[in-house]
Amino acid sequence: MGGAGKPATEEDAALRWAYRTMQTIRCFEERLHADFAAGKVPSSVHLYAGQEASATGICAHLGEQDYFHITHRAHGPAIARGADLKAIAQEIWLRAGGLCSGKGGSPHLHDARLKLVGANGGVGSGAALACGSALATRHRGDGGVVVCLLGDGAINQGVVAESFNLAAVWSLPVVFAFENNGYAEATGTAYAIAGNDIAARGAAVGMPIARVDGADYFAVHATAGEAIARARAGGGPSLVEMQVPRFFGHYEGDAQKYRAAGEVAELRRSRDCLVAFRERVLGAGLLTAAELAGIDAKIAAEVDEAFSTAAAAAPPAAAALLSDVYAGRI
Amino acid sequence: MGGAGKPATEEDAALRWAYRTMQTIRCFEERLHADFAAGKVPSSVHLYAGQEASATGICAHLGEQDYFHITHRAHGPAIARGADLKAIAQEIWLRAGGLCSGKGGSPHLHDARLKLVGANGGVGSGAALACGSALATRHRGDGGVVVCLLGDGAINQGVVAESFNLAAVWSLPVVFAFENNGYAEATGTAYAIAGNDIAARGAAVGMPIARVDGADYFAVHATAGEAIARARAGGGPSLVEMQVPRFFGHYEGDAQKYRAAGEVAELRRSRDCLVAFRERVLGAGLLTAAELAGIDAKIAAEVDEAFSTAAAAAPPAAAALLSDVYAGRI
Amino acid sequence: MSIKSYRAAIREALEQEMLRDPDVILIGEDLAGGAGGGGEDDAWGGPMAVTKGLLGKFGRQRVLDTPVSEAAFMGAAVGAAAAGLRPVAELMFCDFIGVCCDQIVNQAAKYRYTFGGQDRLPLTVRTTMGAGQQLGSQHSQVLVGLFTSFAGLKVVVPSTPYDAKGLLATAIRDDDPVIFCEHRLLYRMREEVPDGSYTIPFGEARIVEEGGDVTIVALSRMVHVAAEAVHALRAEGIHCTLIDPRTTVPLDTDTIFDSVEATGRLVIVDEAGPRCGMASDIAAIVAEELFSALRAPIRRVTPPCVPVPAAPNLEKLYLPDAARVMAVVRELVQR
Amino acid sequence: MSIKSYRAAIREALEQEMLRDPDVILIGEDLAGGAGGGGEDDAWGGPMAVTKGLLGKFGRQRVLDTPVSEAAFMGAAVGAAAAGLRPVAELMFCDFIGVCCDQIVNQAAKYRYTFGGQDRLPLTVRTTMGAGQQLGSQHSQVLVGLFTSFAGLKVVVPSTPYDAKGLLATAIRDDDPVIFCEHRLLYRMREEVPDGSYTIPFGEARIVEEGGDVTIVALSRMVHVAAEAVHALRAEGIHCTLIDPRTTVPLDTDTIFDSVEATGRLVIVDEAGPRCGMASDIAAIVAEELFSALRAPIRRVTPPCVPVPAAPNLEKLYLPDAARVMAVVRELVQR
Ligand SMILES: Cc1ncc(C[n+]2csc(CCOP(=O)(O)OP(=O)(O)O)c2C)c(N)n1
Ligand SMILES: Cc1ncc(C[n+]2csc(CCOP(=O)(O)OP(=O)(O)O)c2C)c(N)n1
Ligand SMILES: [Mg+2]
Ligand SMILES: [Mg+2]
Repeated sequence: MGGAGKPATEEDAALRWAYRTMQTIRCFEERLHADFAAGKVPSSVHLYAGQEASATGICAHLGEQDYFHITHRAHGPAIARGADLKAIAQEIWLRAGGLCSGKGGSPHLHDARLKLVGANGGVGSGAALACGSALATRHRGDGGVVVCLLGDGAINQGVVAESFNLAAVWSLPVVFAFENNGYAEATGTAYAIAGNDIAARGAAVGMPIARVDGADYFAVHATAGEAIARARAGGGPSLVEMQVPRFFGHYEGDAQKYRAAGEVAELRRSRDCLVAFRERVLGAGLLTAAELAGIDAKIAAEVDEAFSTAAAAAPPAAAALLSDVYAGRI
Repeated sequence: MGGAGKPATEEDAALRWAYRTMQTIRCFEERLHADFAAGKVPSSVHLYAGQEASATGICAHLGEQDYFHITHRAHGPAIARGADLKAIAQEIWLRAGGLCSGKGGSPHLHDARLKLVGANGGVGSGAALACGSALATRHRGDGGVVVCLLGDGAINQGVVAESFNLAAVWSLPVVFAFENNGYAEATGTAYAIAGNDIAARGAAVGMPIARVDGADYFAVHATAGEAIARARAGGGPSLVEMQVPRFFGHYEGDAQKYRAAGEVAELRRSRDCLVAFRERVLGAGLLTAAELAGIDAKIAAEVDEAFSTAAAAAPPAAAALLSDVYAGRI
Repeated sequence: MSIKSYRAAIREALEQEMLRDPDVILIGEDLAGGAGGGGEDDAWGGPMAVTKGLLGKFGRQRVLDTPVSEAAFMGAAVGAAAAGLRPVAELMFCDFIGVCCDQIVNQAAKYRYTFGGQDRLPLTVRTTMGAGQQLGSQHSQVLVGLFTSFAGLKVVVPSTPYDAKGLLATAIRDDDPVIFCEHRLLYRMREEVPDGSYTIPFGEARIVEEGGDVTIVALSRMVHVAAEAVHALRAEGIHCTLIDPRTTVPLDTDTIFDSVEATGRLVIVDEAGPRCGMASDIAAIVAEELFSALRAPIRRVTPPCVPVPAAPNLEKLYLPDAARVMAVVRELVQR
Repeated sequence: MSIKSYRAAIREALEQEMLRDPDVILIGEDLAGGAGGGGEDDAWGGPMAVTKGLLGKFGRQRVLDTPVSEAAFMGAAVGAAAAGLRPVAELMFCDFIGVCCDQIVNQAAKYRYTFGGQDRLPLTVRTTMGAGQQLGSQHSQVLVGLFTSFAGLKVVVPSTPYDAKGLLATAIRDDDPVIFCEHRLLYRMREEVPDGSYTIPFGEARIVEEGGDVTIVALSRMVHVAAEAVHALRAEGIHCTLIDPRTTVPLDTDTIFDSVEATGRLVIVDEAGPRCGMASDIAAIVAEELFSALRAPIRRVTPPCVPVPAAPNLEKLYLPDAARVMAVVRELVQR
């Protein structure tokens, strides 16, 4: 798996998959931003643009048996895991055909078949759930690993600290992958994280840690790969901290006054994972500009189709209000 | 303050206070152990014997404006803070004259006048409350500090991790003082604390940390003194980890099968803070054996009196059931 | 006197209480926002923009932004209250009680009693609640019943700007822990509100409408839903008394009893689920204490027993509306 | 068939379900005890010695001792359930919901619904509750109403060894999150219990006594308090039906309705506080659905609205007892 049918053996296919994935996310989010501004999106959304290399570099390593726990900033990670673009869009539009049948919405994208585990409402709560997925996959002995995405804000939630310790005590195959985008809502990490060092919190329970530029796909790919391989080999949990830029607000509608003037422009200029990726693959002659342009065009069409499908799709049937509370009868 | 009327200026008075405090705790707990075994104690108790140097070495530094947050293993810390022995005993006996009028019981010893803050039911919860005391004393500008006792088990509660961070973010005058007695209930720290390093968790938020032999009164006194002075001077929070022996079970009635054969005997032989204290002060000629024996005898009588007072005291009046729910009318 | 929104009324109460008493401090996430960033300091003024402007007036010593650490900061608020301050802590969504439940229901609620009455705990927890914004199951709950069930807490559910301002002042001056539940859909509601400071006593219900046929008790935003029903029913010749208890602890049973005594019929409209919530609570009290006055079954109008769905059409079906209230009232008067 | 304690019956259900299904695992604090120490491995066998012996039979891979980290291990249990295991997580005291509330009420309860029905969540949370051991305000609560109020959970309150064993087997095999509430004062209760495995369906109340004058619904340990009252009242010529709902979600309203239909009088005996608990819940349901059958006020026998005091004399006053139940019943039959 790993999304969009990547054949993991071929180097350039893998590169193409990575580019396609990141570009799909970017295109999806930019388009969503525009549609939101135009009043076309009927729900609250947190955009992932800028952070694409993180989920993509991780998902490149994940197979069918692996779990990927994501956060409220869900669209990009869901795309990277290979969830259906139309189903994602429909969930954002709160339609019956959405990933969660319109009951969850943008922050709760979840696809059980893909072992893509959606965010629950509490920041950081997923860290504990991830320990449970890890218990299960180890119990089955299927060689699975679990990657749990978390934001910088989550490092200050108690359950995350507890989960670090529990994962280490039980030596679980889980990687806590932090996307440090500098902000939890309107508050900067320099204020909220004493010591301003996410990885150090992991090191305190004896976990291996790594820090990586999350705008560099290749760096993320290498670092996440190492942590995932360690977990898969029975080496227990570890922590990866990725410094990522966030190109939009905390949620759409956020005036972002807490950011310095020009901050986003500068990030877009100097820390765009797609720009870096293109430079690298073109420079090394791995892919051609024409290939990339072809991919871009195809993606634009796909996103277009996903959005128009979603906009036109039917809402959930009234009966859905009462279904899915329990698996059994009650 | 600092309990039992210690005149803080005189060196030997301070020593006498320390000895008297530790010996009072020991005598109280040993006697409680015996009475419990004899079926005379009408409530569940967690004994502090072995850990005396910790609370005593800390309380030696605390004045009227300072807060001392304690845990369910409450008797020793309450005594060290100078709470009335009879009121403590009566609370354990759940009498009207108890520190909490019989409504709290042994784990909840609390004396608001002394800024002795009793444990709430959740392990570790006090860490957050301590941040609040620290906010208040800083708000008043009265130079107060807060010491928060916590057990090794508490290090794995999320709220403790959150409180470390919050205290550091707000630069609060609080010292997190961990009594590592090797066990949380029946589970050893070697299993429960990944990395087996409590202090490292504090260091991860950038707090100064210190590790000290909690069976050595002088070491605790020096180390705690440094942390408290730092907090008082506006230097923010810090963490002190004290290795302490626990001479009895988690609670009275605990068969302690999780301990190695002879473990307690060996601890009593090699890590008894009172033995070490006596050796040191006698060796240095600071106090005489006769003086100590005189203190011991006096304490035995005091504890005796406290216990018999408690046993004979009246239970709360029936009306107490409905009082103290609210401060105001309802 | 001027027209103020529910949001502005709350902000004004905060400001006036902070001016009045230097021991009033605010604690919460992004109350100001902007800490640790390179931009403006009071960048958000609260997740719902309720505290906007207070940073500039009172500074970071009294408007304390926190990390995303509800357990720690709620506990700190409890500790600060016990130590003599009057903290107002903001729990962004009441759903987040999930991560600070211990501090509220075990510590704040039981502090005074457990320690035998030694302390006062003048803590106010401001929180928001309610569905209607497509925020789904974990950002839409109404948990008034949960708070009410724990002895030691007082619970306030203002339905109007006027009440919000006066009740918040009372809450802050109160010496017990108060959970002040703001309904997010009411933030833009506007009405005449005095400019000066005033208080509204706890435990005094507001009679919104008077009528002799049916008594309706409704809470928070449901007061407006019920009011809509009451007005429409009047055109049908059915006259209801509509009571807004305003606080659920203490609960003004006198006002409810007086009305039920007269009407013999009771409908309770609540946005919480049907099990063990305020609708059940009030129904049980009346069925116990005023049985002989009842001429018809006590009816509860609540959402069904399901989590809150995100899709707008489902959410609309989930929420009680005037039509449902009217149907229930009509049925009752036929008995 | 043999005489077994409530504790032993629960242990037997755990063991039999673990033998039956390798995906059943246990998670909790000191379920075995002894980890990380130099002494015995199964040193405690659970804080209440319920899981004693299971470590030896199933090993540390299936009996998972945890640090004092309820939020993490409860979340792990939720995650493991969603991922296909059948975890039984032990929350030592239900009061500790304070530190893992999110995992239970926001995550376990809403997982299936929020994600549109994609998952099953076969999680059982075993917890203990109740006053009577002088443990004070934070180790004595009964929070059945809180659990019941959150749609998505099932809630079990066994009052006897037989019921405990059969209901726990049902809970573990159930595909939804179940909160299984054990009353600590019942652990030593003994009665005949089958040795083999059996299940008791959820939502089927047990009729403990039959009588035509008054219906009493009682939960958990209060079933025994009520039974004592019922027996004593019989000598006075007052005949009561005593119903133990056994599960509050689902709630067997049919059995309650049938009885109230016949008696016209309802008393509910519950150990939780009077506000928003099961007593209110059942009273409200009956006042709504069976009003015309009622001949007298619905009476709730609960503790007063205060935290649980530690002193034994106060705790005794706090708890409902047979005398109080009898007084209420006598008063009702006079109406
Ligand atoms: C327990 C809890 N507290 C607060 C919130 C409100 N909230 C939603 S997102 C967010 C910020 C999270 O920041 P971070 O973890 O850095 O993720 P990011 O949004 O930057 O991706 C907050 C505080 C919440 N959902 N849950
Ligand atoms: C949140 C919570 N979980 C579990 C318990 C049960 N419990 C009471 S004391 C204790 C062990 C605490 O160990 P530690 O912090 O080392 O303190 P010690 O007893 O050794 O002094 C536990 C788990 C509790 N009171 N609160
Ligand atoms: Mg962030
Ligand atoms: Mg310990």
